[in-house]
Amino acid sequence: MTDLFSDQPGRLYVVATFLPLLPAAILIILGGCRHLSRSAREVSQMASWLDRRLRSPEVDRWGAWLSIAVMLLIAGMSILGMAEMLEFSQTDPSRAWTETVEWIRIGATPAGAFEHPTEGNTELPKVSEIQVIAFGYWIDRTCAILFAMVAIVSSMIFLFSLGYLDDELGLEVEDHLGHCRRRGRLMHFYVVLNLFVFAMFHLLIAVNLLQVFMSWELVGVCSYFLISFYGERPEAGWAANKAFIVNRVGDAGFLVALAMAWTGLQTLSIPALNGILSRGDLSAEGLSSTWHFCLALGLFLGCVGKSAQIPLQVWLPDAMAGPTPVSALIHAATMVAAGVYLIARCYPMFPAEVLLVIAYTGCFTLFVAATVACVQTDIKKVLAYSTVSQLGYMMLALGVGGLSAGLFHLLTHAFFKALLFLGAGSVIHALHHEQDLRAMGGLRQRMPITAATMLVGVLAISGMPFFSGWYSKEAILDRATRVMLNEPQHFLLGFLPLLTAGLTVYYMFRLWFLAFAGSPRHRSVFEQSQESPWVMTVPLLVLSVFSLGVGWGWPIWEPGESIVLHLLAASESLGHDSPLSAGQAAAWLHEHHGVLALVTAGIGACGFAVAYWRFGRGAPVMATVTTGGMSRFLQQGWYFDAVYEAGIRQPFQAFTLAAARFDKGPDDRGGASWKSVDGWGNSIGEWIVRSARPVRRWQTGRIRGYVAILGLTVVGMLGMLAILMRS
Amino acid sequence: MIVVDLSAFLVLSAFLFSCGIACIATKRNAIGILIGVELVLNAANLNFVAAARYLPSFRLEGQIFAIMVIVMAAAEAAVALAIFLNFYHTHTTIDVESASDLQG
Amino acid sequence: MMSFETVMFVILATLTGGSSVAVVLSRQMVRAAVWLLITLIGVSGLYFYLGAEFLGATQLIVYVGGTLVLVVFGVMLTEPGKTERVTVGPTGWCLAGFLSASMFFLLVLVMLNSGKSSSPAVDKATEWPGVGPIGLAFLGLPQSPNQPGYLLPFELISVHLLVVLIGAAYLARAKRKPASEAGGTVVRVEPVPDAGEGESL
Amino acid sequence: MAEWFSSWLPNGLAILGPAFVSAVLVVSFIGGSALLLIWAERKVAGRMQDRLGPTRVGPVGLLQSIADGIKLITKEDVAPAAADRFLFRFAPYVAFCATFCAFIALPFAPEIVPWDLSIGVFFVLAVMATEVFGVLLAGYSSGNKWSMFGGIREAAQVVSYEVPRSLCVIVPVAIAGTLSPTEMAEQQAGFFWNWRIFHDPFTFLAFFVFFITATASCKRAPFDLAEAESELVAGFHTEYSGIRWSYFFMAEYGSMYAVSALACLLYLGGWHPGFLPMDLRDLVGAWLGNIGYGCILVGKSYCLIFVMMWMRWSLPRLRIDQVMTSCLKYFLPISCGLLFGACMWLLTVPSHWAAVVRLILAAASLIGMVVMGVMLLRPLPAEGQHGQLAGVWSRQETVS
Repeated sequence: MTDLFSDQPGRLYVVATFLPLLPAAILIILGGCRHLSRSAREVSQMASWLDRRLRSPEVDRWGAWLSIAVMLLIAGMSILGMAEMLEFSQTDPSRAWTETVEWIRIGATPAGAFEHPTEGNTELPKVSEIQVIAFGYWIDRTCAILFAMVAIVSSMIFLFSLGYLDDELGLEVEDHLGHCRRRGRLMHFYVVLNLFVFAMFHLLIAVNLLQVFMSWELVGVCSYFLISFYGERPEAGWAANKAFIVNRVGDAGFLVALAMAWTGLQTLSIPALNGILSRGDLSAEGLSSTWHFCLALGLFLGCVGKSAQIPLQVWLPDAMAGPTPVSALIHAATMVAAGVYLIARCYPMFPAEVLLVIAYTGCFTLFVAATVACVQTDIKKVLAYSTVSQLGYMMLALGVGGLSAGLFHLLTHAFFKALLFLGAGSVIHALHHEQDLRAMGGLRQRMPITAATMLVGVLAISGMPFFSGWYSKEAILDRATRVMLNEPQHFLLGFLPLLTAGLTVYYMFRLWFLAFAGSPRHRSVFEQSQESPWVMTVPLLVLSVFSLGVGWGWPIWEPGESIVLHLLAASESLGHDSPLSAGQAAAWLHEHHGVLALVTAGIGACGFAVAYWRFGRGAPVMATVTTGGMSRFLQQGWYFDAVYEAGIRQPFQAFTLAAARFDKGPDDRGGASWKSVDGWGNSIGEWIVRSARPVRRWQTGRIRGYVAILGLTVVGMLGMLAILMRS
Repeated sequence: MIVVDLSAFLVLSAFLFSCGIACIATKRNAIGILIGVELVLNAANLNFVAAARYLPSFRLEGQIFAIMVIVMAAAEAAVALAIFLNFYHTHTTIDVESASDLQG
Repeated sequence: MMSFETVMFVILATLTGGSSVAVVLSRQMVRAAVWLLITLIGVSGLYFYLGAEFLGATQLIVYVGGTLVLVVFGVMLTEPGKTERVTVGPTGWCLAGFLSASMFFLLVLVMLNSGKSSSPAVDKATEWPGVGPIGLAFLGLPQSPNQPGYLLPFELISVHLLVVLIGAAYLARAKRKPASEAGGTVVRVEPVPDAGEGESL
Repeated sequence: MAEWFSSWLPNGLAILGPAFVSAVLVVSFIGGSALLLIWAERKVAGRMQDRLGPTRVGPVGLLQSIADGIKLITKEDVAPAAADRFLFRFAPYVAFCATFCAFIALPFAPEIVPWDLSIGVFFVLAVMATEVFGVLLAGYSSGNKWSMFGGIREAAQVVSYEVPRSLCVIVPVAIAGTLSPTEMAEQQAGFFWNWRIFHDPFTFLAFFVFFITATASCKRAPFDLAEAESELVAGFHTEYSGIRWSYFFMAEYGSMYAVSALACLLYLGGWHPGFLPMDLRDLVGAWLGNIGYGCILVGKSYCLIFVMMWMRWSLPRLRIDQVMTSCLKYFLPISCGLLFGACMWLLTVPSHWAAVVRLILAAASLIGMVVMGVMLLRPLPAEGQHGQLAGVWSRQETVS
């Protein structure tokens, strides 16, 4: 099979990208047949036979297994492809497979195309330079590695969601929160999931920004569908809308950047743009540095929207209304990481100033999210805020020039965050949709595997040595502290990450202790919980293995020696070094990196101690949540939602209502008609009618009256004629 | 000794014309108006023929116009009568005063 | 003494004028129609006096034989009830009188002023296009070089007449009145009494 | 005649003089012929019904119509109360004037013609159109329903029959190329096969259609709806009596003569006897020639009038709708067809062929006339079966 792709290995990835569409199409057709046969079952005999066959849950299960099988096939292909890629780019890390086909030809109409050739110029009109948007793929080392990560995580989540959504299999589903009875939607779930995976892969391998933007939107749409999976629940609907709208705000920036790139440089291909923009001065193309700054800022705004950074992070916690595997796949591993991946992909485009902006955004995001996560009571909300915090770390890493550190953290985070979410999912599934930590406690006796795998995840995220989180976080902290020491005015960039590392350990262990340690707080909840089936626990085990071992390298205790980090770092030479990370302080720290490791371990230990002290031994229900002023401030997510609500939505709505009133004019309440546009229109109409009424009276309908008038006018005219002719 | 020439005929047709207008203005009966119209048309015809007689250049056209007018008058009378019949059919009277349905 | 022509003219003129005044003054419609008949015959006589024999004959056959018969038929079919008044009230008469008098006076005034084209004393018997030239002119075969043919008007007017007559026939066809079949009496539509005008013109 | 008068009368009156004389002549002719025709009608009707007709007054009843005339004149002038007096009196004059005017343009002989109009034929048609007005007024003004219905029916019939009649007049006019009756008669000089009737089959048929429609427009014979005794008492002139009634009768007989004279002028060779190759006037001088021609024309007209009377007493009366449908649905298309045929004949058929057809037609009709004459004038068998009428009825028994 490999010789099929021998000459163009990149095509393997293209096939992998389009493969998920196959099960999606099949499921759609199946769903259509089921619907048609159900509605026509009385009418035709064949339809009723088909309906009996299609109605059984087996069909849904069969569809799910098809999707899982396809995902596993893709995972295999991606690993094979990654190996091929690594071997291919062994000598020169920046080598990549790329192939483009002409998609849209926007040719300036050739001069004189429309005048038919006169005798003078017989030769064809000169064709002026045609602008072309090429459609294709560009796969380099980072793309291959991330492609593999997404494939593996997706397949695990596909497998897990079969178990998690087993109650959707039945024909009649009782939705307590949505207060309604409806048909099972598993097939619908898998169709959209496949669609999402296709969009994600396409985003990873896209060569030009327009392709990226298309899959960017498709991913947003799929997240909208999946969040509103439990559509009957009001909060699900609102969350889906919020997510989509906030993403759109970010996409607006992305679109502006796209437009500037096209008008300025007449090309959207990422490698081409990287080549042009990496030179720094654009005087050759007649473009100013502010133009460059705005372009980069636009791109970053798109990523802020998608990766839920500080101004636009409000949608992610609400997105937890969707089913947990969705949160795991989309709102932890893949989609939110797309923003970071895009910046990494177009890293040379970003001037130093924008990188600084990225760094500071990431820094504030990680700190705010961490503080809010500490006071959350809903298990998924805690994980959501921790995701936002970790994304802040990645943005910070990119901001301070640690391209490979950021990407490596993206990779490891994908694994252990997926693990944590799936663990939470299995807990929720076991407790029959109970998500509140205050109701849990002591679950480790009933759900040992979930507890153990969750513990691995918690250790990984809190940066426990020898766990994958430690290697990637160390790489980032190393960069950050170097900046702090090197540029004292940016000390925050170094100090906040260190502080937040401790906070991360605190809220992760708080979660674990509340959920699994101590004695159960709600007897009824505890009674009904039991370990999840194998379909859910196998993915947990696989992911825990990955989140444990992905970061390892030889010698194992040396954080800088992670194999994957080296693979990623090799391609970093492509990007220019950020000024922040150079300087003599960096050199001093290099020798004494051991000092940094000690400092982070100390902070981590403090966090663990506080968490254990408060929750380790099974805290009572009331103690779990402090009700002080500070905690309410944190619970509200630093009042971001309130600010947006009061600052943007309400004034805007007030304005629109006023405009509507102004336009539609006073309803039955009366009021001066001149106030509204309709009023003006109506008043003009009335004025015309009023002025026409006297004229109407002349039309008496009596013919002789008309004749008389006619006669009189003729007499008048003749009189004038006579007078005129008299002279 | 009045010499009979064009102006005499013009005066006569003017007289006919004003009689026609008077008839239209005074008759309440629809057919009275039709008769008035016939008078007016005859006045016009008389002018044509008189002009044809006394102006050599107008010799042929006068008669042709006159014939045209006569034919048109016949057609017009036919249609008018059909309309009056229909009106009589619905209103049982052809008094013009009662035909004021098309008022403003 | 007046020559024979003027005598004939005066006779015919008084005949036509007098009967047209009678048309205006007559109270009953049939009387008006009869006076119109006399007017038309008078006008036909004038045509013969002017030498346009063909036109006189056409006037007789079309106007008197066709149009007037139609008018009389119309009068007979829509016999006004005894109560209905055929003519208008006094104000109507005044207005009509003023209108026609002023019209006549002004027309005469205008004619006399514009009467510069004193007509040459053309002998009545000089060449006067008989039926032949009219027929040829109608068929678009001009006798004198600059004479335009009148074929198109001829065609137009014949088609027009055809269409009008078919339309009139259709319009006046004997309609089965539903009321009459059902034996119901003919409903007389009361005209809406205008509040304002009393005896209007 | 005009020159002769102008010699001794002042110029103004010079025109009036001949006009007056010819008017008197025409009125007297109409009066005389009316009386004669009334007598003839009654005699012919009698003979046809196997009875004698008027015999008492005068040698053969000749004075009978004069006696009637005197009776009518002495009758009291009665008008119905409901009648519209003015119109009632005015109607007969309109009818009579119309017929009288028709004679203005009708020539009796080459020189004996009251007013030789260049559009004589058209003028006759035009004037006869105004006659319908008399009927209408009479019907309307006599105030009773029967006369009203009679008047309207009569008007409808006459107006609609005018159209086919005019078309049949146009056929010979188109062939002759002129509207003046004298010229048309001159063209038919010579032997009887020069008559226009034998010109081509279309004109041959056109004559018969013309004759039928003419009788209809004179309100005679099978089409006499106006005074259909059985239904409308006496039609539009029920209320008339005395001299007014006689005006109507004179109008009727006058228009009968006018129509048949027109037929003779258009189709039957006018004043030419048909067997005299040369011009009569050369033989016996101008005056006698003219009078001779006049007599021939009057004679022919009387023959046609005899045929009308003959039709009257042998054909049943038509219903009003039959009359109208026959006019609109049969006579009109036929006359259009004949006109079209005649024109085509003129355009296409070469002259020698036309002459041959002319001779064939003439011979055929001559033979037809002879045979009919022999049939009619054969002596009837003296005795009839016992108790049966002699004459035609008896012959059928022998046949069966």
